[in-house]
Amino acid sequence: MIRFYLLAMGVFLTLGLIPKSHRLMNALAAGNAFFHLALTCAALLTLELPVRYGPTLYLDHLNLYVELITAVGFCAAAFYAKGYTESLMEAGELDPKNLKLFYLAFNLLLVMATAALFSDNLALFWVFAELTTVCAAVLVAILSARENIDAALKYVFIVSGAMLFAFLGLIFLFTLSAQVLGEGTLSWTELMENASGFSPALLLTSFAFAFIGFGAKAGVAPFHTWLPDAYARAPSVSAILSGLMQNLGIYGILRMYALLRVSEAASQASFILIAAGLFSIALAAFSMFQQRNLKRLIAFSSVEHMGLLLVGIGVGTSLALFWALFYMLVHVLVKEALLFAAGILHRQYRSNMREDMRDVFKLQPRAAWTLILGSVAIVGMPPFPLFPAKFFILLESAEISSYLTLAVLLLLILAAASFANFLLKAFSRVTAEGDGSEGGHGKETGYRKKSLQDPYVVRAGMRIPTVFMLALALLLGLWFPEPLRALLEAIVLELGYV
Amino acid sequence: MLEALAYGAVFALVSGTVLPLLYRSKNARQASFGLSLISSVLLLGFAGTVLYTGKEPSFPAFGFLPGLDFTLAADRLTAGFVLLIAAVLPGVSIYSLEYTEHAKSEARKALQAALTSLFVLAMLLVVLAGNMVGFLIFWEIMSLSSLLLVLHDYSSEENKKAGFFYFVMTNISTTFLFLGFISLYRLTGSAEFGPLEYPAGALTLPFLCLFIGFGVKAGLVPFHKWLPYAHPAAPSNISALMSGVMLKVAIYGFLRFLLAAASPELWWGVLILIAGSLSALFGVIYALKESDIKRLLAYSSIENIGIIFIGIGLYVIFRVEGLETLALMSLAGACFHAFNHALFKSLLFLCAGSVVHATGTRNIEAFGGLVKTMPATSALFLIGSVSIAALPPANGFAGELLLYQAFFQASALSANPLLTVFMVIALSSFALTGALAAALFVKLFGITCLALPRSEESRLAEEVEKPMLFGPAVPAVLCILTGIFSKQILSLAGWDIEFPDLLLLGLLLAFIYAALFLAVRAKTEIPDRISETWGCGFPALTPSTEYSSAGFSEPLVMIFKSIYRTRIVHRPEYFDGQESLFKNGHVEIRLLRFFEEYLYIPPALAIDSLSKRVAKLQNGKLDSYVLYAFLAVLTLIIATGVLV
Amino acid sequence: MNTSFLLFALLNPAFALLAAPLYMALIRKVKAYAQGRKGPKLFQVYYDLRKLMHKEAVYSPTSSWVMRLTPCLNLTALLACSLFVPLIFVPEPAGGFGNVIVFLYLLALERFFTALSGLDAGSAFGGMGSSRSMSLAAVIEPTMVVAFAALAFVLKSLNLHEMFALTAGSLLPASPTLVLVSISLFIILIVETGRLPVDNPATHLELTMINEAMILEQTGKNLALLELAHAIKQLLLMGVLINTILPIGLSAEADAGKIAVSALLFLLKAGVLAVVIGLFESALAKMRLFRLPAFYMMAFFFSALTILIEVFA
Amino acid sequence: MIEPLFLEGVIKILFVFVLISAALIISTRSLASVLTTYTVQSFLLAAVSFLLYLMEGKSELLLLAGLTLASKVLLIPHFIKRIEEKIKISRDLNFTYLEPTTSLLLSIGLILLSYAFLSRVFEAFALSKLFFFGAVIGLSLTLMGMLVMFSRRKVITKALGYLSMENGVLMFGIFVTELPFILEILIIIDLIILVLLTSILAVGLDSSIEEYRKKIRRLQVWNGGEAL
Repeated sequence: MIRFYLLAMGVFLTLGLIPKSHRLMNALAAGNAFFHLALTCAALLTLELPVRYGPTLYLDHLNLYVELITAVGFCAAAFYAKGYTESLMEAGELDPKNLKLFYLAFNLLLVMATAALFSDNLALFWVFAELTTVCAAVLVAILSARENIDAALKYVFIVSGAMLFAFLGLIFLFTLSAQVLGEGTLSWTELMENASGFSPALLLTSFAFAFIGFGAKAGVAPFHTWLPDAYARAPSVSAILSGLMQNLGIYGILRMYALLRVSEAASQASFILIAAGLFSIALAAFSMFQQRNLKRLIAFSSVEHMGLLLVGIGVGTSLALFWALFYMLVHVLVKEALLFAAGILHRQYRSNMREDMRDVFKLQPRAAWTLILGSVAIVGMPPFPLFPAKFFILLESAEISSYLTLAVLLLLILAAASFANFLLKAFSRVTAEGDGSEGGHGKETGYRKKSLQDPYVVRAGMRIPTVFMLALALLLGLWFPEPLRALLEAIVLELGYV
Repeated sequence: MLEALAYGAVFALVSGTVLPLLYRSKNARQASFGLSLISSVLLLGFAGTVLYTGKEPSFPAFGFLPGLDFTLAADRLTAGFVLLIAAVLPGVSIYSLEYTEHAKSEARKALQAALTSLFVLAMLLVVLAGNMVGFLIFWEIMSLSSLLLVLHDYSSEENKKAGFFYFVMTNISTTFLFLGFISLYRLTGSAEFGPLEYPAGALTLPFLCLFIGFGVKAGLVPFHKWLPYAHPAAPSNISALMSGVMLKVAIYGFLRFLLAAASPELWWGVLILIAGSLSALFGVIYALKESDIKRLLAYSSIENIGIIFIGIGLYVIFRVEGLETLALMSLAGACFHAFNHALFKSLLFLCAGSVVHATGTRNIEAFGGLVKTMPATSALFLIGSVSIAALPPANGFAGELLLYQAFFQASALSANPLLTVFMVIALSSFALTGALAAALFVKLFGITCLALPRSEESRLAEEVEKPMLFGPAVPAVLCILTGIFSKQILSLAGWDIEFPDLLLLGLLLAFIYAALFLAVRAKTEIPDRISETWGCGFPALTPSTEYSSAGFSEPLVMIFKSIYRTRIVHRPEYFDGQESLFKNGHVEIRLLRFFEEYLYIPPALAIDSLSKRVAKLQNGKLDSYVLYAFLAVLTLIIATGVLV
Repeated sequence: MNTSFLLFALLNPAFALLAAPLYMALIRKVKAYAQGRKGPKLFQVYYDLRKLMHKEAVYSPTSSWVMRLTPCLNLTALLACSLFVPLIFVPEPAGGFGNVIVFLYLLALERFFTALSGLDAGSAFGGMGSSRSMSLAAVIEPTMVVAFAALAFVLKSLNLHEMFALTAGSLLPASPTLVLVSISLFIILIVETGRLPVDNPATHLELTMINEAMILEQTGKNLALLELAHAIKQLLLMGVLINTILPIGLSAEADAGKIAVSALLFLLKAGVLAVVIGLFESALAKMRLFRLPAFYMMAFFFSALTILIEVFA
Repeated sequence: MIEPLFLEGVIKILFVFVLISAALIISTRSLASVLTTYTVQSFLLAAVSFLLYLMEGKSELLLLAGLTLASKVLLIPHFIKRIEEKIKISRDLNFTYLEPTTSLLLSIGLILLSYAFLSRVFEAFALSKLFFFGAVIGLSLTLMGMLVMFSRRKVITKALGYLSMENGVLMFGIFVTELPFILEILIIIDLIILVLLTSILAVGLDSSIEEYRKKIRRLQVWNGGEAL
């Protein structure tokens, strides 16, 4: 079945190469994203899950949920992409010849991610995940400036290198299943059914190796290093898309952990996850503290959140898992809003550095407030929904140890302080009215006065998704939809948590 | 009916938040503050009824999060603190009608008005929240909205620092609340604030966490440093709310926990009492040396929070020792003082706001003579000063009187001699605090309002507009009324405590004063004369010969010189990196900021340098990144090998 | 409110008002004798007050209503205070009068406004006086509170009337420890009334002045009111000390004869105490301002010791 | 049928050669020789696979040998060779973190680690001593490939390091279990795409640096403040 899907999408993409106008290309990308979104929603609403089509295509709540998140992210990104790429082209940063490649990679990335999510086979998942890396790397390198290429290479080398270890893990798993079942398999479902019979030692080993690969994909420290560079160097859209791929890694880890949860190695796996999570949070928090680059700041915050997710998964209770899943969704919403706003500021100032930002409230008030509210959301303050998610994950983590909770909380203070520090310093620079001279900070940054005066005109296509994502996040914070709850509970049940 | 009052108040505040954001006009802002006024009336009705009848309203639960409903709840404790909000709110609202209009731009005016309503709303809902998660949510919104208000003038360097500091401290507070609530949740299995019938040992962790968490927010020494930074930065009406209400919300949270704990331990009380005494003492001692009017008031808030915590500490000690009457008296004292402090501190902050507005400076040394240029504000200021200096029959005295009574009767603790000795020490520090506070407010009022103006700004100061007078007049009247009717109020609130009738005393004082005044007047044969008095040989009295604020506190500074340690700071600059060619130098003698330099800055510096080191890891080189990955892989392999 | 208290409320303030200046004069007289002078007549104080009452009040143009408010307010506070300390007989307590904390804080009220009026005229002397007075008051406050707490502790009540009802009539202090408290009370008396070695009421020198500096700007009737208030304060504190250490003859009943005896006896005892104070003052030199805290510490020590002994023994 | 013991002996000899090739990749300075070494290594792998086929007679192994030969011995080296010609760099002289000698010593450590680790978790599952040893070689080859990735400067060398890692994975796969053949194909395709991508990017990065500088200046994205 996956083959059919790939075939169909292949045809679609080939067709997508025909149009010449940007509008049409963008519409196709948006259409593609909407198509996936609609399909996912339809599947969630109509199908009796889990469903299996053919030997490889497998739909259950978890992969549909992750697909839903991905598709939502892609939809918003597709909207945003038009204005953003146009502005890139106007500035001469993006070669119009590369536009086609951009949209090709854009669409392909979604297709690959979908294929990875819905394949029942771990190895297929692995392969498609690798291919998403390739597509995302192309997107990162699209400006073909040295920095972008550098960032793309880092992405490829680190993630793919780590993914090779994940493959080692898969080989172990295959051996295990061969030993128990007589014939090897890498199907999630079959593995889940038989995991209890597997040798805990080898299962743990395979988990550890798989964790290296999926962790790198998810941006878990110390495999996170590609992330800040990709975020800071790549255009915002690409950053968003590679950020979306982090969920793929988390998805893999979730599945692997679910396998282990029934075996005796569960506690060791938890230990690995929590240690890695804590390490990620700590590293990210400390890296954020003196961060002067907005996108790097956001990138490290992603690392931090991945760390928190790992803690949530590693705690291993159904409540923690429930909220960790919810966390994934909200994190994507808020992170996108932040990156969108950061992209707008980048267009305004042609820089991500906080020294270069001044008069933000005058030039880009909407983006500024989006960033402020987004930061409030991302540091886990109410009324945004990361707050209850954080609360319940930490609540469950206290079962492991109160010190763990305390450590996480203290590190989260640091992360929050970093955002506050950045925003305070970036947004408080005001040019005194009247004198346009080099008063105060103007001189040291060498920032030219001319472009300061005229605000960058934000296209509606860029503004709407920014506000929409934040508004959606806020809505989720105020009202928890019943279907979402049912969905998350179904996932928790499916993963074998009682 | 009761519920409708609460909902009405919440609704009014919500619309007060939304309105100025939707319509950027003066009318919208006025309407917003008008709505605050309305909500305060509704709350008054609500809290009064609950307090008087003891009837607890029942609010329906809203399905909010999976497995967690959102409810409001109110018992007498809640009602007491709702009453506090309702008492402070009218004055602040009226004051803000005019004060907010002084903000720099339309956008900021609108934002200030909206955030003020939001801030009040959040505080109200923290108090009314029926479970811990709701409490935390509104707690965070409260912190956030106040943070944005503190940052209203975000471009000034000082305010930025203040805002950042406030943000970090408030986060630390929330962190410990988180941990405290989480450990309670784990213990009880629910988010409710139910009775905690556990042995005290099980409650140690929650107690410590909540003590620190609420202590930070309330401004307890040594977590107090954010107050003197945040208050000067915040607009004065917000300072009034923050100091008057927000700190009390922290007290409320702490009391909620303590009252729920079925068996507190003695060391809890001792710890609280020690922290309270230290706060009170250090707060007032630092305030004496301060010359920034709002910072001085902030330190004074620390002192008063200390006094409230002394009351709470006494409550716990007496409760553990089984002295119910005394425990009740201490608790009543703490609550009553919290209420009173809300009134007089908001009064003082509002007056300070007027003074700062009229003179354009916060420096006390630049004031003087305001009693002539701003007579009404000065009169209100005097009422505030008298109240906070705990002079009878104003309300500040009533609260402290309860605590003194409890202290004096600590003889009943004779079973535990060491504890009694401890109480004596605490009592003397409490007394010292009270007297120092009186000295402090003699200084503040005397230097600010009396004698000759010490600066041109002060000489030219003009009385502020009407709303800025009527605003503080509300708490001023309440200060006197709650003082005089303290006995009646306490009995209305259901506390049956042996307490002198200040109404009688007040009437007596008024009577004697009137009689004396009339008698003297009748005897006066020669009318009063206004003339130069002997100026110690100086030809004319000039501001420079007047006693200054620093001069006034000098004797106390000498007496407490072990606390006011100074530090000499050298800041040399060199031409070269080897520091051999001296270029420029800066030497400064300043007060040793003990808590800052030994408690706050070292960890901050450590984090800073650590973060710099960590940031270097992300050096942009692929080689390093692969190396990290490689090392991580090796670690994981070894770890797995060990774990298996 | 009972008749006993009503009677007390009429008699006690009147007694205080009338008798207070006498002891100011007496102490002055004793000091004069000690210095080999004759000193003014005992009733000179009354004449002075009367003279002042008839004089006009002169205000500095700098001063404000605070200065005009203070004199009456101070006397009001002290007259109210006189309801708290039984001088001639101990009434049945009523309406919270006699509460020791209220008593202390009424004294604080008086101090607060005196200090403010000192600052009001803007002269350097007034500011200096206020500053010193408030500072020293702050330092003596713990001693005062602990001393009174010790009193309350030993006599098992918060109410001065109840306390002295316990001691009334006995020859000796109710408990030997009260002797220790008395030493503190004596020091408090010295400090609060601004006597040597703390303050020198007789001079107008910058080095020595505290209380006098604050009221330097006050004239005429206002000065008279303040002087009177000061005298009453001294008498009341003397009353507390006397009732503590030598309660003999103090009547606990509102009986005319007994009250008379009690009043006479009090006049006598107070006279003795005034002589002691005068001699004490004569024997000591003015202390440096910053050595005073050590002096106060002694009083604190005695009071704290009282409580310790009561607790441990 | 050839004597299995003899085959085992040959395979063991090949193991040694594989390790030597890995060591050469770590330490050789000339890009051309690194590429040759990689080709040889891949060939050795194909040979091992073929010998195993002779031993066990599973047709997948034969196919695998063929596939390896086609892709890794012919296609990829050819491609990289062209890239190398294009970027006109023939040497990769610089090492970061580790000099060749240290790297070699560390490699021995890695082999020991792999052995110790696998003996703890895997030995019981291996079919025979030979298979266990093959897995050890596979894992250490992977780790050594990673070592190349961070100790060599040029992107092309790094790519070869990655390829050598992949060889390790393949070897591991051969000896630990038999994967479905389709997977092997997919992985190789993935590998080829990755190599293509990185090489193209490497061209951008390693070659005409000056041109990029110009471009960057024009775009004003060069920011002095940012750590590169």
